[in-house]
Amino acid sequence: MRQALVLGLVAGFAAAPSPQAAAQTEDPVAAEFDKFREVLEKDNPAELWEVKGEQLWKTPRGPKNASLEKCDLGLGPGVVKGAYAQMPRYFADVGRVMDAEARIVHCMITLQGFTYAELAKAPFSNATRTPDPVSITTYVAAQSAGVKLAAPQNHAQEKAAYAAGKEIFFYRAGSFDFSCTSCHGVDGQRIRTQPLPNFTKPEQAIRSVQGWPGYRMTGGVMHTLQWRLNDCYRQQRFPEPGYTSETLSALLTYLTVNSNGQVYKGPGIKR
Amino acid sequence: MKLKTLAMLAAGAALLASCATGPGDARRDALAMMQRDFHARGIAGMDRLKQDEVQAACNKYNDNPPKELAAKLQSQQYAGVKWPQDGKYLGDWKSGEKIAQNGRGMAWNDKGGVGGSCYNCHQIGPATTSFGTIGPSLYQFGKLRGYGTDIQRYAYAKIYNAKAYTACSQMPRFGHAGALTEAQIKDLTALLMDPASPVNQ
Amino acid sequence: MQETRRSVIRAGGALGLLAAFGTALLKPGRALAARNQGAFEAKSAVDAMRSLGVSNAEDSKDIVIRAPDIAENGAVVPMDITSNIPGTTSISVFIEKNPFPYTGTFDFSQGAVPFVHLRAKLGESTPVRVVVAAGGKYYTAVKEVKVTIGGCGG
Amino acid sequence: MADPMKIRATLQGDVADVRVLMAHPMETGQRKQAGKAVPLHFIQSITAQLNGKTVFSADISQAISRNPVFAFKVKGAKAGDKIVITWKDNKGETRTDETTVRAGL
Repeated sequence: MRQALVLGLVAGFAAAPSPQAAAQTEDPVAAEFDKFREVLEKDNPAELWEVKGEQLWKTPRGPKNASLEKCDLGLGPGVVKGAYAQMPRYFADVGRVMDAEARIVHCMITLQGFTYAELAKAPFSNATRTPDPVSITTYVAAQSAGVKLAAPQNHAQEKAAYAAGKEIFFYRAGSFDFSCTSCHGVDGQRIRTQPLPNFTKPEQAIRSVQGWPGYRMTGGVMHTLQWRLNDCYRQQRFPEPGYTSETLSALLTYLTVNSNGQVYKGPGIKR
Repeated sequence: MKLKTLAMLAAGAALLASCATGPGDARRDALAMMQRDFHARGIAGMDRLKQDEVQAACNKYNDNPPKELAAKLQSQQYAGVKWPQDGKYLGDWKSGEKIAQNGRGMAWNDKGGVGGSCYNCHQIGPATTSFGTIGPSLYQFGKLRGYGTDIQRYAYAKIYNAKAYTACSQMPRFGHAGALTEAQIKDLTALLMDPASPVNQ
Repeated sequence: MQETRRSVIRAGGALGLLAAFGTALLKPGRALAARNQGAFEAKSAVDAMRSLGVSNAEDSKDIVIRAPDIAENGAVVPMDITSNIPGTTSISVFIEKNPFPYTGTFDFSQGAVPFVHLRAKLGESTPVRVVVAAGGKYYTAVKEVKVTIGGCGG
Repeated sequence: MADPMKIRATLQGDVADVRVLMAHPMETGQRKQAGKAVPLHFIQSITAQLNGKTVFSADISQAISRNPVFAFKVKGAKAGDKIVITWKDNKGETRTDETTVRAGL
C-alpha cells in the first residue's frame, strides 16, 4: 500500500523539469575535453614507452637470452606491423584466443624463459615502475597505428570467444549489481565529468579500443587494456580477473570485433 | 591445455548450474570461464560472482523483466528494507554531502563500505558541477517533492534498496549490500530532504 | 649566450630585487644563470613577481593563452602561450592557486618565436597568469582554468 | 641513468617547430607512497640550441606535469640544422639529446 502510494508520487514528479536537464543533452564539457584531447595527443608521452618497448622486443633477454623477434603475433614469426589491429585471435599452438598482451606474455614465457608467475605478480604500472609487457604492448600497438581493426571471426573458438565475451559484458553481479553495461550500455551518459561511451554500439565500441595502450594523466603512467579491464572490475566491485586470462581475451574479442573496420590510431592519452 | 580447459569449463558449468537461467552454450562457457579466471582479492570474494534472484532476472531479461516478475521482486526487496531504529529518517546533511562525494567503498582495495558515490551518477548540490548523468538530477529533491514523512521514507528506502522501486535499477542497493550504514543513509536522506540542505535552496 | 638569460627580467626588476634580496641573486656572467629560488618558493603570485622584479605589468591583449576552460585532468593541463608583443624576450607563468604559483620562465633568443607549449599541474580551479618581458617592460594576461573531478572517484 | 628524450623538429616555412618529450617523475614532494612523502625531484632548467646557439631556455618548477612536454619555434632554421636539448634536475642529474631539423610536408 505504502509502496504503491510512493510509486504514484514518484511517477507524478518524474515529469517535473530538472533545473539543469538541458545541460545534459549537449555536453559542452565533453566537447571541451575533446578539443584539448587533440592537443594532448599531438605530443604523447606514450612515445617514450614505444621506444623502450622496441628495445625490449629486440634485445636478447631472460633465462634463454633470446629476443622476441621470433614471437608470432598471428601474422607469422616476427611480424609486428598491423598485428595489434588483428587481435584478439585464435592461436593453434595454445588452443585459445589471445589478446595482444596475453600473446606477448606467452612469447616472453616460451621464447625468453620468464615465468607466468613473475610476469603476473605486479603486472600494472605505478609511479616508479612500468612492467616490461606494458612497454612491449605499447610498441606493438604503435606498429598498427593507422590500420583498420580486423579482429578475426573465422575459427570456431574466435566466434565462441565473441559470444562468451558478450555474456561476460552483460553479466550483472557483485555488491553493487553492476555489469559492464551499467556504465557502457546507454548513449550520452557520463560519470562525474567523464563521458561514457556505449560499447554495445559499433560506432561507440571503438572507444573501448582507441587510445589504448594509453598514457594516463592520473599518475602519469602507461597502461594497457589489461589494466583497464582489471580496474573496471575493481570498480564493478567484482573479485579480480586473472591477468591475461581467457575471460579478458573474450571480453576484448567482443569489444574489438564490435569496432572492426574502424581505424586504430595507436597508443593514446587517457584521463 | 585444451583438455584441461574443457574439463575446467565443465566443472565450472556444474558449479554454476544453480544460478544460470536457461543457459545457452555461450552463457555456460562464459560463466565457467569467469569462475575459473577470477580470484578473491581483499574483501571481494568469489561469492560476488554468484547472482542473486534480482541480478539473475535482470540479466536474463536485459534489465526489462515482465511486469509481474518485476512487481514480485520489488515487493520482496521492499520487505527487506531495515527502517531506522528510532523512526527518524533524517540525519545530518553536512555529513551526507561528504558521503555523497566519496566514491570509495566495497572494492577489493577497500576495507568495506565507505561512501555513496552519489555524485558519480547524480546532480545533487549546486556547488558541485562535476556530477554524472547516469541517474536523474536530485537538485531541489525535497523542494520539488515536499518535505513530508512519506517522501523522507521513500528517499531512505530508495537509498537502502533501489530495487524496491525499480527491479532492475542501475543504482546499487546500498543498505542491502552493507555498503552504507543506517546512520549514513539517514545523512544522505537529510542531504536530499532537509529544508536547510543546499540541495533545497 | 647563457649569460644573457633572464637579463631583461633582471634589468627591469633590479631595483626591486636589490631591495628585497640584496645582490646574491644577481650574478651576471655565470654560465648557468642563478635560479631565482625566492620566486619559486613564494606562496603567492604577487610575492613571486616581487622576487622576480616584475613591476607595473600592463594588461595586454597581445598575449594569447590557449588553455582549456575546463581541464579534463588537473595533473596535465596543456597551454599554448604566444606573445605578439614586439621585442618579447621571455614568458613567465604563474598558476595563482598552486601552493607555489611561479611555474617558470621561458626565454627566447636568436630567432626563437615567443611561443611555448607546456603542460602543468593545477591543484584546483585557478587563474593562470602570464607575464611577458618585452623592451624592458612587462605585460600581463590571465586565463581562468577550471579543474573538475572526473571518473569514478574510487 | 635518465631515459632519452624524444625530440621532433619539423620545418614549416623557415620556422622549425620543435617538440620534446622528457621522461622525468617531476615529483612535487607532496605525493605519498606507502605513507611516506616522496621527496621533491624535478627538472629545474632546460636549454635548447640551434647549431650551437642558445635559442630557448627555461627555469621551471615542480608544477610542470610528470613526463614533461614542451614545444617552441625557431625562425630562420633550415633542414639539417642541429637541435640540442639539455635538462638538469634538482638532484644534479642531467640529460642531453639531439636531432636534426627535418623538412615539413
